[in-house]
Amino acid sequence: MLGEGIIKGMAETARNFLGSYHDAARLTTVEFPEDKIPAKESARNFPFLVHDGEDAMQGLRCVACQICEKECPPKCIFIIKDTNKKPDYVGKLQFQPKVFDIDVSVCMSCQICVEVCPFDAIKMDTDFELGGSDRFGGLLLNKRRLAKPNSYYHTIHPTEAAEVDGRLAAEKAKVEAKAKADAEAKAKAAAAAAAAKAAAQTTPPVVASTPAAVVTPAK
Amino acid sequence: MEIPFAILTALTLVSALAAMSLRNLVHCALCLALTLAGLAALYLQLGAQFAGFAQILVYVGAVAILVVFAILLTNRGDQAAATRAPARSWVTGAGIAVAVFAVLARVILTSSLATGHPMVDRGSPTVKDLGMQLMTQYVLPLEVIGLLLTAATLGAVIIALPEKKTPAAAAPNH
Amino acid sequence: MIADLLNGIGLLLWRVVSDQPDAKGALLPVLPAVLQPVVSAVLSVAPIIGVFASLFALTTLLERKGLGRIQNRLGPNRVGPFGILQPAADGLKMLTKEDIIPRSADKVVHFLAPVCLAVPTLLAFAVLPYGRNLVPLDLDAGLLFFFAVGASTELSIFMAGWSSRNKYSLLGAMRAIAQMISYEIPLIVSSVTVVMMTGTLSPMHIVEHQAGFIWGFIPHWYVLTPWGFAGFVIFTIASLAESNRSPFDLPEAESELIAGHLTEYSGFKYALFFLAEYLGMFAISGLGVTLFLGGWHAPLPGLEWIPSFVWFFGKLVSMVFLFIWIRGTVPRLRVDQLLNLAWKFLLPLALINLVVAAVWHFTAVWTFPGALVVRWLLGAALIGGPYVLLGSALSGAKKNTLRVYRYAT
Amino acid sequence: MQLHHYLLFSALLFAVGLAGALTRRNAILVLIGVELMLNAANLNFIAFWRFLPEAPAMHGLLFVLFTIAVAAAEAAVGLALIIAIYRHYRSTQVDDLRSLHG
Repeated sequence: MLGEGIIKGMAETARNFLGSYHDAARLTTVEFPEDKIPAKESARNFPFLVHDGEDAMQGLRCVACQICEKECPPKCIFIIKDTNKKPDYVGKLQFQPKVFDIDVSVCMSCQICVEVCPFDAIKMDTDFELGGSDRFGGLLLNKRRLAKPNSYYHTIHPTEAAEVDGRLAAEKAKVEAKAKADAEAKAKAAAAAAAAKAAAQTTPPVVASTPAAVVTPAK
Repeated sequence: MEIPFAILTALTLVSALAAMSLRNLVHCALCLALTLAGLAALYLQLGAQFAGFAQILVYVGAVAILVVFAILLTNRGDQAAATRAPARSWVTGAGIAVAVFAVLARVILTSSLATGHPMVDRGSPTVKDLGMQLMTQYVLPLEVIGLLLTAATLGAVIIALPEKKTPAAAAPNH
Repeated sequence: MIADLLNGIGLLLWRVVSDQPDAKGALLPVLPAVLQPVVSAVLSVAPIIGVFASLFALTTLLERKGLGRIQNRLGPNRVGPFGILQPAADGLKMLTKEDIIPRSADKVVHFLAPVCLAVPTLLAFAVLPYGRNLVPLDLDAGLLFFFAVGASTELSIFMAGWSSRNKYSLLGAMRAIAQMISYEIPLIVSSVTVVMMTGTLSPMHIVEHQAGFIWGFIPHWYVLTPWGFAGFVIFTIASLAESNRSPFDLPEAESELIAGHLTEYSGFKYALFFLAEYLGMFAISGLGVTLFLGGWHAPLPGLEWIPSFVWFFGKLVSMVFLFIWIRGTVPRLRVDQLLNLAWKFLLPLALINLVVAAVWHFTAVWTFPGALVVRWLLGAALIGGPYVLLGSALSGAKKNTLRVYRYAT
Repeated sequence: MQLHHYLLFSALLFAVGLAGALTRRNAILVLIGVELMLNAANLNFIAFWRFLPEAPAMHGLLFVLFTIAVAAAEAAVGLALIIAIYRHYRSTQVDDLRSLHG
């Protein structure tokens, strides 16, 4: 009969109306600025730079290799190399970025920079509250605003961060073991100065093999 | 008594002139609606409540809308500008109208009606009285009007129907 | 002098609250004779504008909250406690917005349209009886007045749509006019049943006819008779369409026409349209309350000590809530469905309802025991049968079959 | 206010409608002119009803109601005719309709 469906529908909406007052399961709204749903581990939006240790600028893992800058599809990354070098996590001297800017108004959150980074220096953040009153400067994030500690990385993506840390630790251990072996070999061949020089030249191939080792597990 | 009459007649007359002389047809129709509303106000001022409200309901609510719809249906939207008559015919038409008015005015002013007829206090005829009259003394005209309206409705629908149906439109839906 | 004035105001308020006649008479004699007509007019007009404008503000908020709850949301709750200051924020936003007139618009008509809409809408409130002795204007042809001013709003909608020089505006306005004209007929015909039964067009007398109780507790409202109930349902459906409310909100169907005839309006003029729309809804709800729901009469004996306007506004707000509830439930109709509903269902049903009302009237002479129940059943059968038949003709004509796709699998 | 004021005003309105109906070339405007003339006549009925003591009690009023109904029917049919003519000739100008002109 005509109107039957309307009556049923009205009963349904009335149930919703009354139910939303006493049934917490119906009212799923989270009132945002006060309450927040914790970000899911798989959430990603914009990249940030990971640093180790207390001093953000000293601890940056980035070596200013500019691979991310070249790979970035919308070209939102801008890097200038610093001439000063600083030691990286294995103690080797590396370049560091003098300027590292990401324009998040341009960034399209594709995560390609993270995929290509050989040093695990750039990772995806979950922070989405980037709104501000300055349309240009406010969304152009510089090195200082991008740098976030490794502990923060652990809080937002624990599984991934643990994996990265494990890999870096293994890398470091390998390099240290190698350095130790080299030192022993150097001690053994201490007599011959020419042999010691040859031992020092074997180090670069080890470093060169690192990118492949890093990139493969990140996929 | 004088001032409302002056305002209402001025308003009605100006809008009637505008309705007959404006270039844009839609403006003409809107001015017509204003004229009819002004006339309704004059009816109310004369104490004919029912006629005044019926005038608004029928003319402003229906006839004006009908005119507007006809204008939009026949003039493809915005090109509603009406062409003016050639000057000769304009002069002839206006001349005839002025002559008619002159005759009417002379008749009115020379007849016995012009001399001091004060307003008759007819009370305020209630809707009930009107209805009683319609159902007793005037029942035949009422029936005829009903018949006329039915015939007009049917006639308007038939005239406005598309002239011939295309076979595609008549085909049943699958 | 001041003391007299305060005394007069106090007496006026007391007379309003206690349902006594001649409330204005309490204040007017205190004033100088020159001021009396002015004050008398202001005393009639100002409360209507004040009460209904604040009801408008309240309704916009309650509507959004109610719709939110119907969809298991919270609704606006940011401005002030529980969001009660939301209407003020909306109003401020509307008033401070830029007033944009399209370059090719017909400027004069564009400006006049909202004014021509708001004025008749406000005029319609003049004839509604708000309480036992609260009728701003007791016209003998009050109902006709109401429908006449209601009909004159259509032209202003056309003005708004045409003058904007926008295809969406014009389409929206044309839809609005087609809809309003189509639904005006069932609206008036369903009201005519009440006029037939009471023999008057004055809303005040219509309400007075609904006084008293059957068997001591069932109020003598027309909605409780078979023809009155059918009339009320038809009236409600038609008034939903007249006030352009969902499911008949085709004129401003957001997903198809942006905002219909309101597309090119902004700022204060848009606010005026918005106000007129809600005021129209209140007016027509008020008329429904007057015609079918017993106006200001109390629903049970022994409740007459509550001021009569409380009952009127209670019923009015219930009607508005019903409108909101329907808006939250029923999706929008298509244009052909809308016109079919008006011409093939509501109009025949309203005409049959006239016959049912006549039967009810002529069987009033039956005096045998249980005559009322028999009359009621007879009336219900007379209107229920056509309802089922027309309803199945309207909805059952097209059987839903499995759709066959020619090219897709 | 006297009766002849209303009568003169209504004659003026009639003349305006007549002038429009005679001079304008658009069929819709001609129809508008005819409506104006009808309304001018209506005003006469109301005025006579109001001012003449010897007039029957409700004659004028009821005649106006009947006229309004007839005028509404006339408008509906007239506009339907105009639309039908427009469909056929693609024009609403009265001068363009000269099939019977010889």
